[in-house]
Amino acid sequence: SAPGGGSGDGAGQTSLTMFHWAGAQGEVPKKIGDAYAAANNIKISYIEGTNADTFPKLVSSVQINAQNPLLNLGFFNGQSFANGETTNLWLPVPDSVANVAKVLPDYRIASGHGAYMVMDAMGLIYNKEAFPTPPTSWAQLFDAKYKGKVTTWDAPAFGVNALPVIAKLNGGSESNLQPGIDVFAAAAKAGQFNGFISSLDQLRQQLIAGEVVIAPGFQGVAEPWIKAGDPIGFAVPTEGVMAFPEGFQIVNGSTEAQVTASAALMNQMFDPGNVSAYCAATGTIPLVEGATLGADYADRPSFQLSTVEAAIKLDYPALVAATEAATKSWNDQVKANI
Amino acid sequence: MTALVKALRWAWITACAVFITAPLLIVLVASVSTDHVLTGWPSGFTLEWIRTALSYEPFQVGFLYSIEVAALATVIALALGVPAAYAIARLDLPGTGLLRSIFVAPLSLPRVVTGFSFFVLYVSLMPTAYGTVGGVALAHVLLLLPFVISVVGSGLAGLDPQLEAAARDLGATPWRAFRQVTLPQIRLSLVIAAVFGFLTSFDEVDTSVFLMPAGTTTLPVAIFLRLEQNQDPTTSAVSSLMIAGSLLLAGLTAVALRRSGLFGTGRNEQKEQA
Amino acid sequence: MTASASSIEISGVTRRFGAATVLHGISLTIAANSFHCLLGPSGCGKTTLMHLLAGLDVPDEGTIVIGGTEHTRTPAHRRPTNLVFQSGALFPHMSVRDNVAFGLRSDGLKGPALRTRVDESLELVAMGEFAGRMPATLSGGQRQRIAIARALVKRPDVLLLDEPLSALDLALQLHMRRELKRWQQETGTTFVCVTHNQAEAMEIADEISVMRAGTIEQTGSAQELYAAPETRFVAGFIGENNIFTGPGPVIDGITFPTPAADGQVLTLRPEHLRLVEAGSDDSRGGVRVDTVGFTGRTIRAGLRTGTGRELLAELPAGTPLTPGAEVGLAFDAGHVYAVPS
Amino acid sequence: MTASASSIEISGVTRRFGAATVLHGISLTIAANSFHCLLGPSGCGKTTLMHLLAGLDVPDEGTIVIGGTEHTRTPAHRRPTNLVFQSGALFPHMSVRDNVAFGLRSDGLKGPALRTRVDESLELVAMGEFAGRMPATLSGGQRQRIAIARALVKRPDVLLLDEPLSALDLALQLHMRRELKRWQQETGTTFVCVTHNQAEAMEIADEISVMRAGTIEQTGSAQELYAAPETRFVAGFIGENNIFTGPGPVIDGITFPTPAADGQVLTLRPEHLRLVEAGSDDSRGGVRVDTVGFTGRTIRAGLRTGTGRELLAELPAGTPLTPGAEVGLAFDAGHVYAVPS
Amino acid sequence: MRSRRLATVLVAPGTAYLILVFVSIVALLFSYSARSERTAALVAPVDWATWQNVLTDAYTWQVLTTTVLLGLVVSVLTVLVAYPLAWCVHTMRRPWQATTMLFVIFSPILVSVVVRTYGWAMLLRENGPFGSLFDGWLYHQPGVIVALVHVELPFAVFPILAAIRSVPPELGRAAADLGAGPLRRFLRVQLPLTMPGVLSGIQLVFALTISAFATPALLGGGRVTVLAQTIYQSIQQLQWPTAAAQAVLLLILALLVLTLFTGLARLVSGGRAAR
Ligand SMILES: Nc1ncnc2c1ncn2[C@@H]1O[C@H](COP(=O)(O)OP(=O)(O)OP(=O)(O)O)[C@@H](O)[C@H]1O
Ligand SMILES: Nc1ncnc2c1ncn2[C@@H]1O[C@H](COP(=O)(O)OP(=O)(O)OP(=O)(O)O)[C@@H](O)[C@H]1O
Ligand SMILES: [Mg+2]
Ligand SMILES: [Mg+2]
Repeated sequence: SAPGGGSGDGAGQTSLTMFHWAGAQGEVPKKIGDAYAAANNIKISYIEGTNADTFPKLVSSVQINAQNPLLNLGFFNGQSFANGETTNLWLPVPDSVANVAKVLPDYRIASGHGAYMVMDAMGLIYNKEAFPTPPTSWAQLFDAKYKGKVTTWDAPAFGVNALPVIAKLNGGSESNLQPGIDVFAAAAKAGQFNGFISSLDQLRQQLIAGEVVIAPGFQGVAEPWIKAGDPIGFAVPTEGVMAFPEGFQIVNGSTEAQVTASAALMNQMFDPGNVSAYCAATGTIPLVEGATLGADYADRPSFQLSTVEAAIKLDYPALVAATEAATKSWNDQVKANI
Repeated sequence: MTALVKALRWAWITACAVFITAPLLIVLVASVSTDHVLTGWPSGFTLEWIRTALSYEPFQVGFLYSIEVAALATVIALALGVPAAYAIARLDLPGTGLLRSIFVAPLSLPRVVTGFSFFVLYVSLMPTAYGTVGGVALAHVLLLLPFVISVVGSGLAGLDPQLEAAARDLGATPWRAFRQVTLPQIRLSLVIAAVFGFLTSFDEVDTSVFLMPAGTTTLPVAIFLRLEQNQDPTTSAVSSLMIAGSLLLAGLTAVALRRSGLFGTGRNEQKEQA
Repeated sequence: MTASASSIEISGVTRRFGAATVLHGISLTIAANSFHCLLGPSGCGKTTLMHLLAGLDVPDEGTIVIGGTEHTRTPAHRRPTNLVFQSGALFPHMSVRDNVAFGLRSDGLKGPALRTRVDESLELVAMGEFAGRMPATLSGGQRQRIAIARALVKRPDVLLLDEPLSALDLALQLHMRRELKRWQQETGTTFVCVTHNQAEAMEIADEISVMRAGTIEQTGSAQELYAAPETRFVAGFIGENNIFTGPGPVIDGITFPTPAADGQVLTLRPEHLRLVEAGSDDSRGGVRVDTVGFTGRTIRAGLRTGTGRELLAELPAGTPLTPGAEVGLAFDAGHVYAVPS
Repeated sequence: MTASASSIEISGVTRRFGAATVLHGISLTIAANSFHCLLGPSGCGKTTLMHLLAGLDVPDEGTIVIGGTEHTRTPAHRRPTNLVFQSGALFPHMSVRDNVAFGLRSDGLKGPALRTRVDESLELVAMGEFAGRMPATLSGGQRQRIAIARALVKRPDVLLLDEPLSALDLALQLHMRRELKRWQQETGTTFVCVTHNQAEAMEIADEISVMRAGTIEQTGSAQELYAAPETRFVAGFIGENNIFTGPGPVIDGITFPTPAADGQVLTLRPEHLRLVEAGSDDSRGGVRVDTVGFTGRTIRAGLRTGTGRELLAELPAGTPLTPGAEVGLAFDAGHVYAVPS
Repeated sequence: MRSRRLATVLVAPGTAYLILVFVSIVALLFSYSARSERTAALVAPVDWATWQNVLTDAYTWQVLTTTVLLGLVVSVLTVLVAYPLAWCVHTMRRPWQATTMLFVIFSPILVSVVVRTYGWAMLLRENGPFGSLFDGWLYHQPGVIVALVHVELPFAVFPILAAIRSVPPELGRAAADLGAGPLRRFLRVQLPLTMPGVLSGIQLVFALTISAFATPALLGGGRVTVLAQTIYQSIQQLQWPTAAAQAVLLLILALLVLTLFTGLARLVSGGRAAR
């Protein structure tokens, strides 16, 4: 069969390929998709995966054959949004997706390519024993008190390793990450880092064991750990969390029928009720008006609209453009000294 | 054997056994401990993770899919690799050393590269192969061939070529001579190559990720995706189940092979003369 | 117990290993139903020739015709031949019985018929009770006998034997010679047998070929080779011989009744030498007794002429001899043969 | 070229493989400086005994003393012995030269001294020009010679040879026998040599032990064994013999001058038989000529008595004989020996 | 000659696959690496800029050096552990002991790599079961090496074991008889004759090590970066040309070292290993 959804309506039936994230993050999209497929005689296949693996696959499939993308509709993060923009990967969201009008104004995409639906908040994850009172500032990552007990992600995962945040707080920006790199480099030289991590379970293990006491991390990731009773906490720094928006994109090269179906499906996804369900399942914060937090999160300050509004928002296109050069500097100045 | 040699021998065996099993024991303990993340002595015993692993649907589906892929890939790799290893080892081909290196070289490509390249090749040249069991298996063959060529090749190197000549002289076709005289003598190498190959294919993530169609995953990919989401001992439990399952399988195989003498008689008889 | 006998015609067969030519255009015809022995010094190419006949190797030049059909390039398993390997080449992973049964199984034989044939063949080499043993636990002679049984049991048209009895004691050798001869006559098989044992060749063979450095020097019956060797090499190789080179009539201090013609040497068999008192009338020259050995029936004396040449004499048992003694050498003129050198 | 010669004392040595006992409490003393041959049928335990002497195997019972020192359990590399393996056991990955040099290098020898010794040893076995070859490219006899050279070059106190000449042609065998004997006498080494060739043993050995099924039947000089065998087995094994079992005086249709005592058998060597006209005065019984073979010097005739017993006669060359002829058997009374059965 | 033809027929299917697949991949990688345009399309204008960048990038060379050194260290260490272990297993008298040990040696490859490294992280931790014995190993080079040796041990033990089993015991005895002590017997007879197995083991381990991604990533703590990681990053960044050039570079080096091993093995074994 063809790699993607293909034009695939030989039998008169439209077939659609949708990409969602793994585990709990796939449950709601899949449920909505199945219901939609059943109701509209559409065949939907699902690609379950991570952004890191699926995005390159998608891009190369389109580069090889622009008429036959690997998938038609997918859930992506801000970085992929920006990345796809540069490779002409996305279609504008059709007008028929009326629900995108409900997305918070701060999180709308100017080009109209895709729409953010939820965001995760990146703040500070910490070991409760080392922090009887939660940390309050991003600067505590570099506090000499925690020498050798800090970690973060290695390059080029700058969307999640706090480099852009630190750069911005030190007078830099997404397109000028050097101030941040300087801070990291100094810290690396001083032996601040226990090492860099490359998987979440590694982070969890190190935090529990106390090898690491503080690290930048997502609320959505920490939530299940906290629920499981780990001695772990999530803190919102006074400078604000970093917003990590996530949403849907329709892929260029899909057939008209596929675009139509994708649009209809996407509209359902952005229905405030469905967004609420998604947030409840994944511990993320809705970016769609009318969506409500689940009972679990309703009274948690870090999930409130205020957090969203105070969040540090990244200029993803700028960050993506700067990544290659920043990676080089990171390797030379930070990694070399760790 | 002198007492010193005996002592050294047992010391080495014990040291190696400890070295090999220590990290695996931790995995085993973690998979039956109540702790989500083991950091010290387990705080309690539970079969919860094992149960979760057994009942998690992507694991079940992935397991069967993985078995299919691994079995197919192993069979193809053996069919392609054994004759090649035989020819390289036995017949006077020029440049055999380089040939062997070339057959092993694909193993040194990072799996992402292999996976990505296969993805590109399939999508652009062989769309029908993409996302099929055969397509994934065919890609895995590239990783399995080195085991077959290398291990079987080294097994063949020690054999006396005159024996096959004797078999042919007695009326055996080259194929029969190979099957009845050469194969039994390199049985150990074949089994090893097959097991290496099977497990490598079974455990392959990066290549598979690029080649799996929508809606399917192999077991290791399913494990990988689950780890992205849940960082709990369920994945350790899968490994524990793998060890237990293989132990069972190995036990059965050993019993079967003992009758045909792989670990048994032949060697011991030779040794008695020593 | 019959097999269609086959003659063998070898024409111009040459075999090279790298730069070395091991067989130089050998031509030889072996009659069907006959027992042919190949005799020659170590390294002269006997095994190489056997492998060519068996189809385990292909000649660089020349043809091999067996039973009227050309077989130069026929692979081993399609030839009507079987070879007893010089090295035995027993399958180490099979029991003695399975080794012997291997060839028959290749032909599709099974069940009691197979078993009978195998047992019969094992009995023939007196190894019946070893059927269940693995080759690694056998002695050298036992292994060799299994190798014979394994080839015999196939009842080929042509049986090739490469030094089949070299590891056996004399009693067993004699027994096996008789058995092989009997088998050959009963089945009408053509036997080609490499041996370094001249007694064996002479006892068993209808015809003998003497090889030397990749060529065949002479082919003929035992008597012919013994009595009328065509070359000096054959004269020296078939039986033992003392060979005298030089114009004569006095060579190495020994006076011969007839001088050697140009390009000829004189030969004298050890059993035709007598020792007499030094300087006596009979004496044709003085020699010193070097070594004295006892063979049972005769005494073998190593002699040394004044010029340092070594001679061998085979004397009746009981001849009194002491090493170091100076004696005279005597012989009848009729026992001196001249052959091309 | 000297080595401290060593005597060997073997006492009560037993060796078992699983349930089978291969050596049954063997005791044997071999004098220092002597050339001792072990003779015995295939599978009687000769190789096993050699391995025990070389330290490649350890007896289950008994002791081995070499040169006055107990060596029963000394590992092979610390014994003053070297073994020429029956199978050769050449190192396949080393050239001929490196094979021969291996033992000397183990002793730390290097440079020109090493080279001289190796070359000398290769010359001794006439393999000098093969020094650079790999064993796989050698013929059977060439391999055997390298095995000899490899052990000889070490100049051990005790040299053990397991059928060292079995793959060589007679001319080379004779040459090698002389060389070995010379070497043994010059260096004063103790040689223990397994052979199935009685002629070889008789020519070369100071003393011979006849083995049978894991025991030693008799030890003595060649003459002793030939003339006065102590057992029927030795009588039949040393040289060829016709053995008559039964109360006598008429056995198998042959009339003997003296009857055999209880527990004895009568022996008659083949060379002591004559064939006469059937029914003539000389004839002591009628036989049929079965086979006629020519050995060069003599004719070997296979005979069959009226009762079907096979006899062997060795007759002067030229005796006219046709297979199938009925003839009379004659012999001198003095040639009949009685030995324990 | 006949055997030549047979050889060709036998090598053909495997080689055909290798040519179809491996050569296509190498050609593809090469084509990717010779373009500056970031497209995965099969054809694109040739441009050597990427090669220039990669070859002049000090960081790439540093990572490449780390990768190859890690490969060498791990493969040598693995063989050093594996050889005696294989011998120990070979000399085990009771079949059940040997079978058990064989299973133990096999067991690491039954455990998924992530889980296995988790086990190692637990073991090597400062407050782990061995206390401070392995201080500074975790998230540093030694930890990566230990974990790699662990998982690649079976790939060395089994070929070596198969080779040891195929050496006629008589040869060792002959060497002993000629006065060679245990060490000499090993170096001059046993080792050369088992060299095909050692070669096979060291080649497999080396190839597996330099392509390893997860173990260095998880246990290297960012301090041990191998080329596989860099390539992975380049792919995630959609920098196909860079990834391809790095992969080709790694492949060339791998081939070089693999062939070097063959030559070394031939040297040790006096010409037999490659047969
Ligand atoms: N593969 C080879 N490469 C080079 N020379 C070889 C090869 N095989 C055999 N020879 C040489 O060819 C010659 C003949 O060998 P062959 O084995 O036929 O001798 P042979 O007559 O059987 O001797 P023997 O009685 O000692 O067994 C020998 O000199 C041997 O060294
Ligand atoms: N490992 C073993 N297991 C069982 N039996 C064995 C083993 N090795 C040897 N034998 C038996 O021991 C007996 C003596 O063997 P050995 O090799 O010493 O005989 P030999 O006298 O050298 O005979 P040959 O002249 O045939 O070489 C033989 O019957 C042989 O089958
Ligand atoms: Mg030969
Ligand atoms: Mg023997």
